[in-house]
Amino acid sequence: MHEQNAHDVKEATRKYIYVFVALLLGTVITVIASFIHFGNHAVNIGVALFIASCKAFLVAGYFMHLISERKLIYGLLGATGIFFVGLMGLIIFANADQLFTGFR
Amino acid sequence: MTGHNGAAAAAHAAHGAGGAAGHDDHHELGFLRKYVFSSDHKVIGVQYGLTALLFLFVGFVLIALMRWQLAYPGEPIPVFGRLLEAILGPEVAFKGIMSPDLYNSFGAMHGTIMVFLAVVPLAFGAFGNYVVPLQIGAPDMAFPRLNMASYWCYFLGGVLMFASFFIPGGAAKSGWTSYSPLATIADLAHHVDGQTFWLLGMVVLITSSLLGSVNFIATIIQLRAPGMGWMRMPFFVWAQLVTAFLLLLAFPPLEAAGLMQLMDNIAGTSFFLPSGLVVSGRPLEVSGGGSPLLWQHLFWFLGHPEVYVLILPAMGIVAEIIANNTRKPLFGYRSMVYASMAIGFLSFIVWAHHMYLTGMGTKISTFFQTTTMMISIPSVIILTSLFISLWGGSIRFNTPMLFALSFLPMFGIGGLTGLPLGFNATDIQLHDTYYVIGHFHYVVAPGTIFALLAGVYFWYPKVTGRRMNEFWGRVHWATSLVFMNLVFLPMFVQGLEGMSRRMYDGGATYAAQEGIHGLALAIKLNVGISHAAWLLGLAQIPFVINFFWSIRHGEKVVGDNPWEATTLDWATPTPPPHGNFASPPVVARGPYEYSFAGRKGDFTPQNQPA
Amino acid sequence: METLITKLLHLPPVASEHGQGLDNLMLYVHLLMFALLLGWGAFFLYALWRFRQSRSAKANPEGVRSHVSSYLEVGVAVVEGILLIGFAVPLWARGASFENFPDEKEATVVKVIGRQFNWMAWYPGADGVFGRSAPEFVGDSNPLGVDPDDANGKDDVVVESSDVYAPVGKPVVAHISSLDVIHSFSVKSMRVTQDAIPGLSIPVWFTPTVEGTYQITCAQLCGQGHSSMRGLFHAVTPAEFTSWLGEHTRTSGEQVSYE
Amino acid sequence: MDIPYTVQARPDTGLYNAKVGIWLFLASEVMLFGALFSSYVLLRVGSETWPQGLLNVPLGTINTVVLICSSITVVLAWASLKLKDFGSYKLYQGVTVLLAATFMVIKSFEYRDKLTHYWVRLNDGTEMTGHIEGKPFNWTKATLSKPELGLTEIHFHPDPVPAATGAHADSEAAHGHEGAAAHESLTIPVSEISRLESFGPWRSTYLAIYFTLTGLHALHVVGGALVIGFLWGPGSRMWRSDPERLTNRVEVSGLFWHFVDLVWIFLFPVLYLL
Ligand code: HEA
Ligand code: HEA
Ligand code: CUA
Ligand SMILES: [Cu+2]
Repeated sequence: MHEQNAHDVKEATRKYIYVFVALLLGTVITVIASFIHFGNHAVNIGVALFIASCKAFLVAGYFMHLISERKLIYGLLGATGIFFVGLMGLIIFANADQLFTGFR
Repeated sequence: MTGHNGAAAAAHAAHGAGGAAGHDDHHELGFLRKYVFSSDHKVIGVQYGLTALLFLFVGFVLIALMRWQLAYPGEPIPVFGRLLEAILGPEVAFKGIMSPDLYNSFGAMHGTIMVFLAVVPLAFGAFGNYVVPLQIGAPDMAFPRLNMASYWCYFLGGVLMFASFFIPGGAAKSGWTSYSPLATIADLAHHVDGQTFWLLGMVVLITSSLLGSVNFIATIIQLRAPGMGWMRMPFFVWAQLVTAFLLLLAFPPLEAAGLMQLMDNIAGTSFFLPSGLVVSGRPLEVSGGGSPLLWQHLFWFLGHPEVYVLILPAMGIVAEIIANNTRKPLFGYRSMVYASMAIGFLSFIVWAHHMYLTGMGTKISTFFQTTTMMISIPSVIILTSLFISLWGGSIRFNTPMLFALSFLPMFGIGGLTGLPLGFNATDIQLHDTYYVIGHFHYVVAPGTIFALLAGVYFWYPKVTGRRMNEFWGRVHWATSLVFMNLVFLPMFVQGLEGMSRRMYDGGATYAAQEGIHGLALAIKLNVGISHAAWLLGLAQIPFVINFFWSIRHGEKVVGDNPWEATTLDWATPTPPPHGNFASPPVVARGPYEYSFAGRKGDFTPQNQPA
Repeated sequence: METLITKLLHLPPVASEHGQGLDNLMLYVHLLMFALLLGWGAFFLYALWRFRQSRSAKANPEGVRSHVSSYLEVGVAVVEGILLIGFAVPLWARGASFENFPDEKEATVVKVIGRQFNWMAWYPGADGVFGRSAPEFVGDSNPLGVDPDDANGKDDVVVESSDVYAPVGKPVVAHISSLDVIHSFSVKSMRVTQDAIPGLSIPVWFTPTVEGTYQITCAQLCGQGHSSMRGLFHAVTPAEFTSWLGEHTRTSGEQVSYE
Repeated sequence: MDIPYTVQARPDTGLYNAKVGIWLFLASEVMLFGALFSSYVLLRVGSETWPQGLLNVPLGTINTVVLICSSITVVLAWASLKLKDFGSYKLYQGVTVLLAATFMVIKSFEYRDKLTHYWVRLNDGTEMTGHIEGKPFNWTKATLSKPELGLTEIHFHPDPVPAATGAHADSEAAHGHEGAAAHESLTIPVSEISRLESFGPWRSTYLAIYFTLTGLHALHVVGGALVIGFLWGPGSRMWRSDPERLTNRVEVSGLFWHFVDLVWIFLFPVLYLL
């Protein structure tokens, strides 16, 4: 972030507090959600990961100022994201192709 | 210093305050801070270079001993055999005969040392460190102390790897690929074994290259001199930038895998051990449930990008030297830059072509072989551009150029033989044979090593102020070229005939027998290859002597720019002082303005004002 | 012609149905490689000679202006594409796709299991069904841990001597696996290689066409005995196969007919 | 020449060097933890059973809150420096370090819990899980036969057998393993025991990935706390000579700290709750 003056910083500080509260709420919700049965365990996993992603978004976006970062850093993280998805996706794909098609 | 020509000396006297400060620091430092724990990118580059050359030599010694066993299986190694017995003990070298375990240790360590301790540190650590800041007009790396930490991590990793030869049980012996479960159960007698050292060493080495790559990328992004736009960067810098990204993003998964294998080896976990293992007739007491293929995926996720880490800096060096010695711009500079980015991107999604025979289904293997074929195209583009760059030139055949030129067909042969490996159907026959060994050695040995040697001859005058002897350089080149080919060309024949790699007896078990087709030619070729390999070693003697002799006795260079080059590395005093430039350079033009019509002389340095 | 290809590339003789297709692809790839090697090699040497400094004192910074190189690059890509789609993918699908496998009832089914450092062949016997196996049954005389109480396993045949027998002219479905580390089952003359991975049992299939004895190579580093982990694949007549299997049946006395 | 852009941003990128550096480093960290997460997914998908509710959710929740609190103190510390309020900086960042220590202490209790929980197999093939009286730490069969302990038998408190299967029932049973009062204590002669193992990483793939992921994360916590502690203590002297540079350093160390927090945000549900 590129605040120059004290006013901006104070403004931002208030935002940080909101985010903080949201994160605490998120934590509570995750824990509660994990004790509720959504019928299928996959739904539980989905809900938990969704909440975690929201929290991650808040931390990365506000605490780490990603909301207002430079293009260069977006590019870097974008590339990293692609490779991460490739790593995870292709490994799972390879194993699925191997294990679940017929007898492989 | 003699290297300073008049203009530079004048500029030196008149330069700004910043430069003076840098220079003064330099004088205050004691020996230790100046040469050992230095944070100057040039000193670190030289440290990397010397250490890496030493490991190159170690890697060669290992293979030279193994080649005896391949040529004359079961016979005692003359002279060195007794030495091995004395140093490593009779269990592994009884009466000078190499044991299978020792052969496997040497094989694994040859691969590991060559790749991670010799070639990458030389190409990336040494040349990258020394040349990149000079070529972009920076006073140093962005994070000098991180740079020092990177070197010392590398050094520590090297020490760990080297020390592992001397621990009970010997060094890692499961190939440089360390496939589980073998890596975990190869040495059940020792809890802390060679593999543990290998893994710890790798974790340290990975840390080193992460520090290095963060530093390189930040430096290239942030410290380019005024006017040094992206498309004005020498191709070498581009190659290093892409390399740094490969290291940055491909290495961490191997670090993760290394930690998991370390847990398997010392904490008894089963990340890579499936349920139901029966070792030596006994069920193995582990929890099981792991996946051996997971290790392979994580290893090759690094392993494949790693091979481009080996080749891209080499291509960068060759491009610099070719532009300089043909006295003309590179053909298709921009397409080369884009091609190197394409290689960088694609190299992350081809890894499983090393795993075709692990039981891959049609869909996924089609995906990976398609990407493998796609990645060959940018390589073809770079190589083609370099070939075509020769056309219309005024070619000077000095030693660096001879090595750089030889790189082209050697890499060509290595790259082309990657194609039958890349088609999964033909890989059925060639996988894990000497065809693979031939393929990649053509790329890394006569390919990359030649490029690196070219770089040594080329930048030697900048580092020392003296040239290496030209005559002995040529002798070194000619003999190396001949013997390299004699070593590696027959390997394709061996591979096609069906000789597997990592064979302790050179395939003698599979010799042809009455009524059974088997290896015939391959076993004969082993002897010839081994002799060529030893001669190849001897052929380095002129180089080693030349290298050390020239530091003091080489012909002094006149001026800072002995090759009449255009890039900024030659715009510094020789050798460059702390802080590099006498005055901050300003870039006014592209990297290779050679022989432009209507210019005085046949080259225009990048910092010459428009 | 066919054997010429094999000879030309110095490959081991082909003895399976699909082997020739593989060799053909091998030849085409090598032709592409040679074409590029010779073409660029000639260009390279000529350029070095033509543009050496003593002959070409001043460089021409323009260099080559034609687009021949781009066409060449596209050409290489096209040829690679053809080899890929036309040859490599179908050849692979033959061996790796479930749909293309022969019916196990019509094939010789065998489990080939590697361990440090030999191969074990496990035939299902007359009933065509393998017995159950589990690590807890593993013992010196029962290395695969076949359940002694399982009726399906009673007639099974386990050969520990690294010999695999199969009749010619009939598809062989081999389920490749391993007890300890990764090995690789490779019969070069059959043009078959498959890693033997513990915890997985991976089928390959091929049809031996020429009688003979062929070497089984272990093509994956598996420890200190790796180089000597050789096996023999015996492609025999159906009659020989039946009688061989009979000799090895556990249930002595009654003759096992495998068909 | 001095190295440019150590404090001021480079105009065309808008960033100072260290910021580029830390983001590059974080990118590599994403790949590091990403590979471990991928392994987790793969191992879990490939396994037949996956233990659930082995961990102590309340402790995990508390630790999540601790880390979130430390993240807010880190940003507030940085904001204080921006506002030239050095005193608040010292306060906030001091709290951060304390929170990091709290996290580690709680973590070590969790680890201890696992390593004092046992699985035992008897010679007749019976398998049980539970606690050994006296809560000994990470014993194995080899420990039992050590002469200096002079053991001939152990007193074993088996875990209550879960009544029903399914995620929830399991987890409650496991959480209750201490409280569930008087279940019987078994006296097992040492000679009867064929294998004894604590719930360390060797026990199952799940515990393996749990220890590896949280262990690596804990190393990051320690590393981050050391850096933050340095910038709080001796490193903060730079406030007098080069305040902007110190502010940058605090920002950069903060970025790392938030990343560590971010990893935990995923670790917590993935390992404790699912
Ligand atoms: C620097 C190293 C390097 C490079 C650049 C490459 C490049 C390539 N590699 Fe190689 N490879 C390795 C190092 C390298 N490889 C190593 C170390 C292994 C073995 C690891 C192990 O198992 O231990 C390996 C193994 C390996 C395999 C696995 C084989 C097996 O185990 O079964 C495969 C399969 O697809 C493969 C393919 C390729 C391909 C398609 C390229 C392509 O990128 C090549 C593209 C280049 C070209 C197509 C050349 C173009 C040339 C011209 C156009 C001009 C020609 C002119 C003249 C000759 C004059 N390689
Ligand atoms: C960058 C990588 C690299 C390099 C350069 C080399 C170089 C060489 N390699 Fe190796 N090799 C590998 C990587 C490399 N190798 C890998 C990864 C494997 C697989 C391992 C495995 O199976 O797990 C392998 C395996 C391998 C095998 C197969 C072993 C087996 O399967 O059993 C063989 C066999 O001949 C071989 C030979 C050689 C030879 C003769 C050289 C020669 O080219 C060496 C030439 C070098 C020199 C002659 C030294 C020059 C020395 C100097 C210049 C020193 C100067 C010093 C000072 C100035 C101080 N290598
Ligand atoms: Cu079995 Cu190699
Ligand atoms: Cu590859």
